[in-house]
Amino acid sequence: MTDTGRSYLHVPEPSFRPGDKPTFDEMIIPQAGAVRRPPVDVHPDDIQDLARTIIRVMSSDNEAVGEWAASLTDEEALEGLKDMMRLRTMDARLLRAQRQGKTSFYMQALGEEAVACAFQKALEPGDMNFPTYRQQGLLITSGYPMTSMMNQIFSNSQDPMKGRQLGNLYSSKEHGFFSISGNLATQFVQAVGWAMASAIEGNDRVGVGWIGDGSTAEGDFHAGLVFASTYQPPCVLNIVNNQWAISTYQGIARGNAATFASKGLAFGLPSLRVDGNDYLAVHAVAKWAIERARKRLGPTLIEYVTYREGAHSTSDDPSAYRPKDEADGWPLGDPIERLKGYLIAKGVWSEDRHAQMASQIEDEVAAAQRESEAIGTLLEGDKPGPRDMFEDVYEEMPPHLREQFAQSLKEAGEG
Amino acid sequence: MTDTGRSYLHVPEPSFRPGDKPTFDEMIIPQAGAVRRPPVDVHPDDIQDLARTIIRVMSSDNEAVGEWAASLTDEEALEGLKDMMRLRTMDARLLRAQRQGKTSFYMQALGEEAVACAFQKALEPGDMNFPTYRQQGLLITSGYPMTSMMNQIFSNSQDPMKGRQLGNLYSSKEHGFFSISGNLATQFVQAVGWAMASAIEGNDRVGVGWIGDGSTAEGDFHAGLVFASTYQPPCVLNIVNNQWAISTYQGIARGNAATFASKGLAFGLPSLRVDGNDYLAVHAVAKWAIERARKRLGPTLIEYVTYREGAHSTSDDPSAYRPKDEADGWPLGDPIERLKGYLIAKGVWSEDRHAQMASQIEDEVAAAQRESEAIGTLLEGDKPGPRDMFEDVYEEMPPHLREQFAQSLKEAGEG
Amino acid sequence: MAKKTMIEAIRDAHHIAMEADEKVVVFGEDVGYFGGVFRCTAGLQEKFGKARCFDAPICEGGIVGAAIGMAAYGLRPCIEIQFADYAYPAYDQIVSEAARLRHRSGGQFTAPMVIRMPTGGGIFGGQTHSQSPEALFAHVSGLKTVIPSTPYDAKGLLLASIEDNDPVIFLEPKRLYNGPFDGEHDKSIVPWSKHDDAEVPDGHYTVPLGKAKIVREGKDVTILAYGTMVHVAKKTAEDQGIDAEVIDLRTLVPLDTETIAQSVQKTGRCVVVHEATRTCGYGAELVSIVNELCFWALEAPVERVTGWDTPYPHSQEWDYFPGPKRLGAALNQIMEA
Amino acid sequence: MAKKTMIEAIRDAHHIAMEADEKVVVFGEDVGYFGGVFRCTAGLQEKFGKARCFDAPICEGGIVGAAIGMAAYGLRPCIEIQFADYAYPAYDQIVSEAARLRHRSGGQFTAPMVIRMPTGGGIFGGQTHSQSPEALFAHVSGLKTVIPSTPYDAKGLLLASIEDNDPVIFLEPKRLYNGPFDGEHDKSIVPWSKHDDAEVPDGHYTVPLGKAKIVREGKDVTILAYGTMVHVAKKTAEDQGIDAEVIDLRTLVPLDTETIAQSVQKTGRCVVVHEATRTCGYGAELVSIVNELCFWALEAPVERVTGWDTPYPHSQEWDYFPGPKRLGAALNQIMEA
Ligand SMILES: Cc1ncc(C[n+]2csc(CCOP(=O)(O)OP(=O)(O)O)c2C)c(N)n1
Ligand SMILES: Cc1ncc(C[n+]2csc(CCOP(=O)(O)OP(=O)(O)O)c2C)c(N)n1
Ligand SMILES: [Mg+2]
Ligand SMILES: [Mg+2]
Repeated sequence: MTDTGRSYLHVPEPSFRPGDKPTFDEMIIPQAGAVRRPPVDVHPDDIQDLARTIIRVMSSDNEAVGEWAASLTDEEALEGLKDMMRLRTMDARLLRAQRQGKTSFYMQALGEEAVACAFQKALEPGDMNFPTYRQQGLLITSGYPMTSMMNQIFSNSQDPMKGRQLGNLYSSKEHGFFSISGNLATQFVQAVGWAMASAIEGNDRVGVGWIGDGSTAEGDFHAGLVFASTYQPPCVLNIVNNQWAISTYQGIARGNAATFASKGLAFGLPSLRVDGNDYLAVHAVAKWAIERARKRLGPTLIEYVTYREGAHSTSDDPSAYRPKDEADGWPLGDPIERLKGYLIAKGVWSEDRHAQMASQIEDEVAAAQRESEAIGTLLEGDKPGPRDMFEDVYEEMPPHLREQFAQSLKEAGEG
Repeated sequence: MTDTGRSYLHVPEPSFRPGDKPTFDEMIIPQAGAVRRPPVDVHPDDIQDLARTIIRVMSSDNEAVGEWAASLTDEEALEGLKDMMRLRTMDARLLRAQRQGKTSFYMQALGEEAVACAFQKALEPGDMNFPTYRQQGLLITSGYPMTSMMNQIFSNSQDPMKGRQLGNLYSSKEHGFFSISGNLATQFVQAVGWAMASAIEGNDRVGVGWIGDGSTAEGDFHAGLVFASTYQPPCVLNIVNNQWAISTYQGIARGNAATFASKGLAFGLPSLRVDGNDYLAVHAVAKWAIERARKRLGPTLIEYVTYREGAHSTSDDPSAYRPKDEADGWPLGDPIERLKGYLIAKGVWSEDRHAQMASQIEDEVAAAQRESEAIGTLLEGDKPGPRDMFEDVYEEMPPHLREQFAQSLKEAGEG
Repeated sequence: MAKKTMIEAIRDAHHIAMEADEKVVVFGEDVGYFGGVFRCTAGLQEKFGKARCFDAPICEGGIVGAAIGMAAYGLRPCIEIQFADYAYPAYDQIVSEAARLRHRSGGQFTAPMVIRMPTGGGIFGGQTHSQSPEALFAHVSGLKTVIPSTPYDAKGLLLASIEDNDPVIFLEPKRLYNGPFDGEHDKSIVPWSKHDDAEVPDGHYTVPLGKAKIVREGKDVTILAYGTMVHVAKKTAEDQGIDAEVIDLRTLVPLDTETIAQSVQKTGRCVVVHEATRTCGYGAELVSIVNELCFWALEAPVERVTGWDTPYPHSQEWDYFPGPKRLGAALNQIMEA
Repeated sequence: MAKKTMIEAIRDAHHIAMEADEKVVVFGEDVGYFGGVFRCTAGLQEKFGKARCFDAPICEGGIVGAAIGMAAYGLRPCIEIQFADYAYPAYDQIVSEAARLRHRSGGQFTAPMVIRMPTGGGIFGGQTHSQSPEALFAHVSGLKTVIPSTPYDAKGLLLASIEDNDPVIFLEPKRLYNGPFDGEHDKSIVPWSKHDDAEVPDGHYTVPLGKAKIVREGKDVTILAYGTMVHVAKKTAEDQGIDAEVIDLRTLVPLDTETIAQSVQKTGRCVVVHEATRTCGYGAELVSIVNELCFWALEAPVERVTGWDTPYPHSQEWDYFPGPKRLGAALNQIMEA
């Protein structure tokens, strides 16, 4: 073996780039129902295979099959369908609003609605999510008012974040939704710390960490797993693998690992991989992990296999780095279509009722938007002011901030 | 399941604390020779078991057995014995020198000499270690002059680090020994970056990362594994598990993971666990991993199971946190005694020759120390000065440093 | 001569540096195939191959750490941190490692590398896409800190930084990427395509590190500025009809104290401006230096015009940003003193 | 009243805080069974159990991140970073998370927590056991930064910090842990056991954050100091027979500008001292504030006496350390101006 002078750095590449005809033939997708459901007190070593497969419930015949089926009643599944539709409708409208200049920036969850919506359905009041910017489904499902979300998107005077945060970086303590950070991965270990507090206090509240496939490369992901593994607090750690991190495909963060879920094996954590576009499967796995946590059996790591159908954000155009029609070939389908198909097949839903609900939701979301826009949008109407910028830096405004606040009022001609 | 208000945070504890009678009965130690030696181009998935066992070569009968045996000639093994003895002798003398106030601080490698000494023996010129402070064995083995080490320990005018660094934080580019940082774990990913450069340049030089069991908790450990897994550069990543991180036993960093080596499985890296007190086993495994790297087959993670026999540093007193006699029970024995026993059993060494060599080494080290002390020690003799502090902050001293330098000379009465 | 935006100028510098020296490698989040979220590295992977320009995992600590290893090997990494706000996870690698390597190894190992990062606000990016952390780098010995205000300087300073043998923090004011900005957010601006400072010569040239530039001569007051604030300063001086001398520092460490001192000795008055948070900002250092060098010439206290000591807000962006109004008020005050 | 070392005072504060409020939890590297490498948390695990005082993995980012989660839950973590030099891996969690949480969540979530860390040099610790990074925290809005100089203050400030509802960076000058230190490294020192400032009352008391203390009254020049340098300042003033007023700032953010301004208005002269690297150090902020508040009263430029802009060296420790000689020269110079 001698030096060749020729580079041999291995740089992983997605199989397809713009201009290529994308397929997902290489993806190994087990049949729905094929993967067993172990008891919640199983030893992590005995389910290592679950980190390398995909747990699925809804079959191609629109049936719920296997040991993970039946975690929800039909009514609950219907609520889930509605949650996802509301989310998608809201995303679409706010995307348009951004194009109209009513907000600076927006990020949608298109194609991955099932993950957050179904997970939240398995939580209880008192539990706490530490979400990323693509989990607005948690808020929708937990009943956070859509107008509050929009008030934040439009940064108007009713914005609960008082104009301080980007629109998508929501927070609602009441709804178990921790304030989102713009810095990736930081909150993964905070979720573990929150759950440690639950254990220290002898409570049964569950902390939930969320992270994207790309962000698992951050050191804070590791920190979260180390602390979870060591202190075994009641938490669930969720990796949303939507295949992309802006323009970077998941292979850059995953490297030579088989799956993201398998990262948990290095920490002795039960690690599961689930079809993220299968509402029923997401819910069933979430319920399993939450039950483990609540029974004080320790943390679980879950990878949700899904696909980011839209652009990363309104600042992004994915046609520059992936085939335009890649989404069409995504083999796990669309979460709304699949749940709808299941409910229709079951005879508790119909195309007509679906269409009717869609238009109801459209009205509902439009009404919320009107209400919110009437208050104000980024550049028009009632807005947060300098006081909102100076408050809450500390519990009490210290002298130097009081002075700067006074100066800012003078600058604004109000001093 | 209801809140009890009673804490249930799991805080791992070592089995024994001061006052307890320590045993290592729970440790599973395979027979020497029991673990197979796969071909270097094996698929990582096919050797996952090697991350959970212990590769051993020297049997209790002092024989080298199994597929990992015979990587060294008798002469080489004898050199290894001598390296370890020199290291231990130097450590002991410098420990005393610290107590005599000739240096501020010292860290010995007592009980874990085989790890660095045997690993270095498998490297070639042009390769580069990114060591921690307990790998002085690399320098000893690669022929770095002992007086240079001592000059640094004594911070005298011949200190190659010019008084800037703590004594143990050596650096020798020539000897493939990267400058040690006082901040833990940072260099693990630097080693990977160095190896990436080797790949980019089309060279076959191997980068070697070193880290302690406790330090694997740092985010930079994760960063190193992510980059190694993704870019598959020619590197070997070494975890020295000496059971302790100052007062903290390895279970706090390891958590619920089976072993430290198994961390590599989450990244699709071949991950091996080896008896760190078995010079022959360490060398054989090192050789295997270095061959893989040099053949462009990618990185390997290795855990060395050893025991920190002494205090963490001269600032530490382990009797406060572990049984005084814990070291006596360490089941993997002493690396020097074991290699000596093997060589004697093989008929190429004897107690007499050993005693003779020990006294030769004592003389050699004492001579080096005299030479070095004659130049100066921390508070006496020839010392680095302010100029050495101001130089090398940048390639050229910028104006503000020139000014400060001038001021410092004035302060010292030389300006 | 062709006019270029700051992005085009930076891209140009990359191409020239990589062509001239095959040791130059470029990596960072989204910089490979896509060419960076701000497009500063577009075309590099195609031209120089994946081994010299590639995507990195989202791990700033790893990006900087790996670059240090490469630099120690003998390469010259020029890496991108997607936003300066995301340099914090790499802070330890930057300040404890890159900045210290030459010194602590007795000169055996060095870390010639450039860490590029978009800095500053004015794009409604909220608190994690708007910060100006220059003081956090300037405080660290062993680092050089550079910040251009024009396409011409961006190219010349970047080339000088890549050729420098010390680690350089290269802050790119993102509000200037696609056009200059004088702080009047509600008015339209002359685009770079019509702007004099956008004349960027083809081929190789450098702007030396450590040399400030007087971008407007004046007799009555000295304004010390860098990055976006250079344009705000020029505009404010013009609008208010104040005979201000505006100095674009260009390099914060090492600092061109000579140019500063000469100017303040002449004018007797000085205002320091930056977008960053006020307390312990780089402005404090400038005030100290002016006082140390020019105290006896000062006819009024040196004023600081800065962002407030709050997180960078989203919708109150223009209440936070130290625009012509804030600077104008300070200029008036100092001229009256 | 009992005399205590600074370590004993800090330990005492921990015991009192944990007894008074079961929400207070303590963790960090080696702080559990062993009680910390400097013994500041000795006895806590035994008394309060492993759920309230425990060892953490060597992962400063995780330690701070977990503490933020706990604080958001409703606990009051008081955590130890083993050396201030090792806060950098946690820097992102500190500045982007703990410091921002209250503001960015519209006040919904808060991070009441104390991050303790030994700071400063003087113990032959070399560059990674000696740094003084206070400026890197003071620049960050949302953090409070505290640094005691005596056992009495250490206990009172630590209790006040634990009871504070904002994140507090609590810097403990490690050279003062076991005895005061006036910078005369080659002479022996009065130990805390014989020192007035070591009188530490039993039981609960607080020293309020944001209040400086005049530790020596004087008319001719004001010395602004904190931590170890307070003792150096007092000693130097005495030795040189200069009628200096020495102010111990105690809290860097929020800063007691009133006490500072009053003093400098009176003395007309000011010297600022710290051990940290000079450029962009906290001293620059102090110089700026004094100039802003007292310019017209100043009879000489404010002087900075600081560590050099080099890494903290090992064997040249006393060439680096701003001891009585460096401060004395500055005092002489300013008195002559
Ligand atoms: C620390 C940090 N680094 C970089 C960024 C810039 N950034 C924002 S989103 C993103 C991609 C994240 O990808 P992934 O984790 O897969 O989440 P997804 O967007 O797919 O939901 C990047 C790099 C950031 N916000 N924070
Ligand atoms: C970033 C950082 N955090 C903390 C420390 C303090 N420290 C020095 S050595 C040590 C223990 C390291 O244990 P381990 O990694 O097991 O290595 P060992 O000492 O056993 O060889 C600690 C906590 C440090 N040097 N750097
Ligand atoms: Mg993603
Ligand atoms: Mg160890």
